[in-house]
Amino acid sequence: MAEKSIRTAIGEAMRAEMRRDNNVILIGEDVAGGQGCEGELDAYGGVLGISKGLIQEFGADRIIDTPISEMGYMGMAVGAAASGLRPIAELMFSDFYGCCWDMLYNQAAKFRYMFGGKAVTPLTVRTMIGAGASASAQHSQSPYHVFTSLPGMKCVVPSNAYDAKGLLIQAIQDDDPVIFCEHKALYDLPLAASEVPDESYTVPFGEANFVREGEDVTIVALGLMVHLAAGAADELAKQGIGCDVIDPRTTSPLDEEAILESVQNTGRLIVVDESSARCGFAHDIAALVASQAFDCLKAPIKLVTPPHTPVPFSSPLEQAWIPSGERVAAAVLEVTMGLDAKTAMDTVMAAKSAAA
Amino acid sequence: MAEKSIRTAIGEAMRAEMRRDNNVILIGEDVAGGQGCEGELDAYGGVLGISKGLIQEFGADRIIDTPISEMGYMGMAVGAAASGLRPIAELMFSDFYGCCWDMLYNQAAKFRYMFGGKAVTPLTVRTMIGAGASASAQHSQSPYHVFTSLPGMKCVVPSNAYDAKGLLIQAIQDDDPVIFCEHKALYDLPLAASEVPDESYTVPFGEANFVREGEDVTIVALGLMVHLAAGAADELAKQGIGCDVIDPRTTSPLDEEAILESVQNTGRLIVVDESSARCGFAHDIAALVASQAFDCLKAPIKLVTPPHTPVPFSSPLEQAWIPSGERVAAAVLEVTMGLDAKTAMDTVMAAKSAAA
Amino acid sequence: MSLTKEQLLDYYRKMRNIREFEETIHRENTTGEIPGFLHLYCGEEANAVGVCAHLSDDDYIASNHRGHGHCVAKGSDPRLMVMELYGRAEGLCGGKGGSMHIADLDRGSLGANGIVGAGAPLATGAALTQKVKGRDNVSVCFFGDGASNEGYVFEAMNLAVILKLPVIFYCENNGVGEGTGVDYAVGADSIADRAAAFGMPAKKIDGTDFFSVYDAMEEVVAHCRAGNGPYFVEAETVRFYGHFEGDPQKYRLKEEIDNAKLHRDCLKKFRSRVIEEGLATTEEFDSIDSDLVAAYKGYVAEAKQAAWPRPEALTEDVYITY
Amino acid sequence: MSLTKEQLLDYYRKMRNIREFEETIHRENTTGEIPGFLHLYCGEEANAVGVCAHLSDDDYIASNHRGHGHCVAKGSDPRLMVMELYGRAEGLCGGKGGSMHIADLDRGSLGANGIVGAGAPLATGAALTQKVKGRDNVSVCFFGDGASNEGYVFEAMNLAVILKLPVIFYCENNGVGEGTGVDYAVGADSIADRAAAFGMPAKKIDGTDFFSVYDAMEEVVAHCRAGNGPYFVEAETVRFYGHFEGDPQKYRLKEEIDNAKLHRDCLKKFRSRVIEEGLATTEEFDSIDSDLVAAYKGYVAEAKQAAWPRPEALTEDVYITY
Ligand SMILES: Cc1ncc(C[n+]2csc(CCOP(=O)(O)OP(=O)(O)O)c2C)c(N)n1
Ligand SMILES: Cc1ncc(C[n+]2csc(CCOP(=O)(O)OP(=O)(O)O)c2C)c(N)n1
Ligand SMILES: [Mg+2]
Ligand SMILES: [Mg+2]
Repeated sequence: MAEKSIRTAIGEAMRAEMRRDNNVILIGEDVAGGQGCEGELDAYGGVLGISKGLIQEFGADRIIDTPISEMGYMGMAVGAAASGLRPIAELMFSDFYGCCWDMLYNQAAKFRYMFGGKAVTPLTVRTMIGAGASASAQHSQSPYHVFTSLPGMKCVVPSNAYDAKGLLIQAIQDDDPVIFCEHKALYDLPLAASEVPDESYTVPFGEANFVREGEDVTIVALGLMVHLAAGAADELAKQGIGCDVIDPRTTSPLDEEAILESVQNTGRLIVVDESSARCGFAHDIAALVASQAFDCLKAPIKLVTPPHTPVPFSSPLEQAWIPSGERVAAAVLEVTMGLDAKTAMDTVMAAKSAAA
Repeated sequence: MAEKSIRTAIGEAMRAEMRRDNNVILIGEDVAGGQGCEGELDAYGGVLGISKGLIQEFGADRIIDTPISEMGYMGMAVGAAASGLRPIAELMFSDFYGCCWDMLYNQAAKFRYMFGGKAVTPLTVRTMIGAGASASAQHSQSPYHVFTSLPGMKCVVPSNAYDAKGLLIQAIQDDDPVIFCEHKALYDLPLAASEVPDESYTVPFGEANFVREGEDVTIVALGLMVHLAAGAADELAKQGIGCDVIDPRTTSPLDEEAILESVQNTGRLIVVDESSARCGFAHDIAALVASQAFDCLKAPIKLVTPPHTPVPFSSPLEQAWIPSGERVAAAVLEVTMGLDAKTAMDTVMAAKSAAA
Repeated sequence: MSLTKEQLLDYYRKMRNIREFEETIHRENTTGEIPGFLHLYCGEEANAVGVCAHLSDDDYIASNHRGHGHCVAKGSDPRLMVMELYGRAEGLCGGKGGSMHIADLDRGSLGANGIVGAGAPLATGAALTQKVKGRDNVSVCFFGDGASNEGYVFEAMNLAVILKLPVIFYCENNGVGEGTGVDYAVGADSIADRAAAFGMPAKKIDGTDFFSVYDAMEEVVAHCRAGNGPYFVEAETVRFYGHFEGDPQKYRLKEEIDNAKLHRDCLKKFRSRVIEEGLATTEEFDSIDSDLVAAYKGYVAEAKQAAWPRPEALTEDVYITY
Repeated sequence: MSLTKEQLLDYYRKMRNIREFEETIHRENTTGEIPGFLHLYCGEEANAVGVCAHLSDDDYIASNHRGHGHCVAKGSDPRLMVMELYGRAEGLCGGKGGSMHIADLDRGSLGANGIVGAGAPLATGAALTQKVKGRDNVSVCFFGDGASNEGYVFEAMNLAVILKLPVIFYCENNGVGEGTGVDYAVGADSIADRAAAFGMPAKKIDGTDFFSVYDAMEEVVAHCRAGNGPYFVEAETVRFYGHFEGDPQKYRLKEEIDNAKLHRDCLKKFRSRVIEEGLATTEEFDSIDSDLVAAYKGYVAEAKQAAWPRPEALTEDVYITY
């Protein structure tokens, strides 16, 4: 079994499913590339090369490059899903969801309910999320809190290659519509690479992964944030503070039990979340715990989120925008040692410079 | 000063602002009605007749009926706002936001930040929210949690006529983009009617209204929910339980202080919210309190929201979908008397049938 | 006329079925027992029936807010549709959809739709399914003159052309979208002209005449089944009632409506032509009419008594697994 | 030729300014010091300059992801634009926007835009402002062949026609959108043909020839200023570099690019025609070139040393009041 990147894992998942089932197709802008051009077909294979090679194997009937018409092609994917195919629709950047949202919001996600349980809409939307690439305000967002709030839609935010492959295969085989959010900083992040079997396998939805285990604090984190949280937990472990780092993997369905049980042990909760400073995924988890596990709580719940601003371009600002390992560690010190915010952050920074 | 409905109050606000400032225009589908027809112009005045009469006074240059092209006309309104007008754009049902969202999400709300503080985009979007009219899954939603989560956008959810007029005038005069959410069940609800001055006035953003005052529980509620909460509070007052009922009026900016101060007094929080069962406005408030006022909390935070389902059509199902006064009262009994959920609801229902 | 008597009476029965459906709802709605928004199809029946006459259960349609007629024409059971309008458990969608969301996947109906123009991409998707599966089935999107201004309708048209999909964009131009006239809302001289500019053949037909619709669609459906790509049809038609039930229709002149009912009623036109040509008798038509009147009386009576959905239905069928 | 020598050299300087901007970025980007996505306008300069030659600061433009050229042509300070690309505090947008969001409201620029096609509704809105305020200013939306398939571009065109707004839809057809050719993505024979179907006059011009652009736009802008409604222009042009910096461009043949640079370079074409007609000399052109080379060396050196935004800038300018 080889160490593979998330990029590779996602490509493998698509290929495996397309081989298994002729109804699986891929739709999106430049998912092959080169259509209507004089040069090579499959010139892109998706803007990040993830679907490279698929058109060679499966042909242009199943690997469908579209004009730049998000609402049109997303709706086409939804209609295809409701009539017997199992499409993967790629929305290049999740930031573009405002150009096609109705087809997911009012159509795909609601068919089954509105139609009295008779529709089956096995659509998978693959889309890129995340800040950190200097891609600025319209190419760096992570609106999975919006996707999570939509009944009828499932939402996946993988953090490592093994999960990414298994969750994507599950998404494609799943009979409900799913949005699969790929953090652009994870594709080639060594930390996110993992041993990935060449064969097919699924990772079930709604089952959290315990990335680290500890007694003192529960940290819930998704996607890229998992690695920040795990890094902070490792540092804190050296200081004798134990963190349960929980990666829910899917935000909807959500493994509420794993989170509640962990908080029952630790009595403390921190949520690290890139989605939003208001009405975000972090707030959802905080509310879950404050309503269902209140009696176990020994300290305020801490949210480590971006500020309530668009994603800035300039690198120092963008780095300050993204939740950091330091902010996670400081939050842990606040809730375990009762430090105030400033003292906690000073302590973390001091430890960091001592280590360096 | 006369008792007026929200419907009247909103009409008055638009008229007053259009008289005051020639740059104020109204854009939307059938905001007049009758364009291109053989019958009367101004045949609708908005599908609910709210803008009736405006085209007579301000002409077709300022009261602009559009084709059914939400992204196009919303973008037109945004471009007009950024270049010197002060448009009111009507999105008939907020459920249609998925047909025009990019123009608010990536454009209007981000201009000022992306452009380094140099843009001014004084856009007001008026839109209908809310279940209860048997309007089914695509005409009954309240996605203000999504609007609230968008940095750069302000979001208003008025609950009564006085506020509606003052807040809408503030929205139009405000230099930032604002989404103004009108609950369709409130337009003619007698409880939402109030004394409304004929003159112009503003209600400032970010200042909550204390609808009821009490010592035992803080109830945060918006829009239609305010009236359910107030009704429940009145019933509970008879039983000696005092509720602070707080109507934030604007979700962004949010009067955090009012909520935190109240919880400091009561030690208990209930949020009544129609927006969403996941990542909603209720979760935002719960997270605020669980992180900022944890030490005062004496009981679990309770969220009274709809279930995680689309809005059903059939009346009994729809009535069960909408948060009810009984659910609010039961939640209060849970957190004040420590009753379990079932006993609390049984107690409320028993009291209700005793009263009837 | 190439149609047999049986066919003729059958198509008449379908159109009359829709008419009776809508007239019944129009009447019953005044009692306040039918909840929600209602958009009636009266006057436009020739379109739904003339189109669906050429479709099987394996062909798909995507309808719009004014969907009762399309659903009946595509073969959905009107009894269950009436149940649905009353929000009852036995309704076609279990009472959870209502007028604007009546769908019937088994009959190839992707449903009515509350989002104007949304059916265009959806029907294009169903056509993609046919192409990928190598079948000769087609799909039809019904949409209005108002919907013809939605950007995603154009996107769907362009997609259908470049992917050569068997989808028919059937525009029911009744001259008005809510209270806005087509002459105001459409910048081009004609909606059908737009199709040509997306590289798609188009026809403009009389949507108040069943035979005009039937004949045109025979050719159009054959074109699509043969793998020649999409087709656009603009049908000029009329709406007898308001945009929604309760609409005072001030934007229209009373004479306009009266005139339409008198001279452009697709049912009257059908009857008189068929009778004139001696292919069926007034009595035969009348007996169809009275059968339907009786049937709908029954549907309504039954629906009013029928059970509501179980409370648990509220949270069922959001997901298949969760 | 009706242009004066001064005008000619001025327009050349503007085009050359854009070229030098892009070549500088292309070169400097290889050092890894310029963050983010970069879409260069090299080869298309005649369009931005030929269009903006007819505009004042009170006319608006809305640009797209390939916006540097439009911004320079509309009068934004390239020094501050370079600063912006390096993310510095002094940048035109305080370093908070970057390449895809350079805007300059004081110069009538509604900004580059990362959302393909978004400029069309925005520019239509700026035209509405002109109409409501009773001015004779116009607005121009620059967009690509790829963007011409976005539904909201059609919606904007229709709106502009029915409201008779002074907006010019200027389509820079460089034959490709990312890696997808226009012949595949556009179902119609020609993009310009679509305009006609929305009731808008259209012209198809050579976007590699400054004079073709300049002359066409003289007429088009006059048409719009005179209150005759919108206009559509399709300019055939070429993109010298990849879609974004780093794009290996496998979808194109090397000969295609070489050929474009050799025979369709708007700068070369401009120089040789002007020199041929004896209206300016090689030396005059060369001296403009070397001035600009020196200027950009300075901009880059300065930008690399310039201060980063203050940390507080992170949360500033989200709202005007909050
Ligand atoms: C996206 C969207 N915008 C607006 C509406 C409100 N609306 C419902 S029907 C309608 C008019 C549709 O006109 P047309 O397409 O001509 O169909 P007709 O009603 O004439 O059959 C409008 C504006 C909607 N339901 N969805
Ligand atoms: C709504 C949206 N969809 C897709 C993209 C990704 N994207 C950026 S530029 C581009 C191609 C645009 O092509 P064209 O309009 O021809 O402009 P060109 O790059 O050729 O100048 C695409 C697909 C985007 N930024 N926004
Ligand atoms: Mg119509
Ligand atoms: Mg292009």
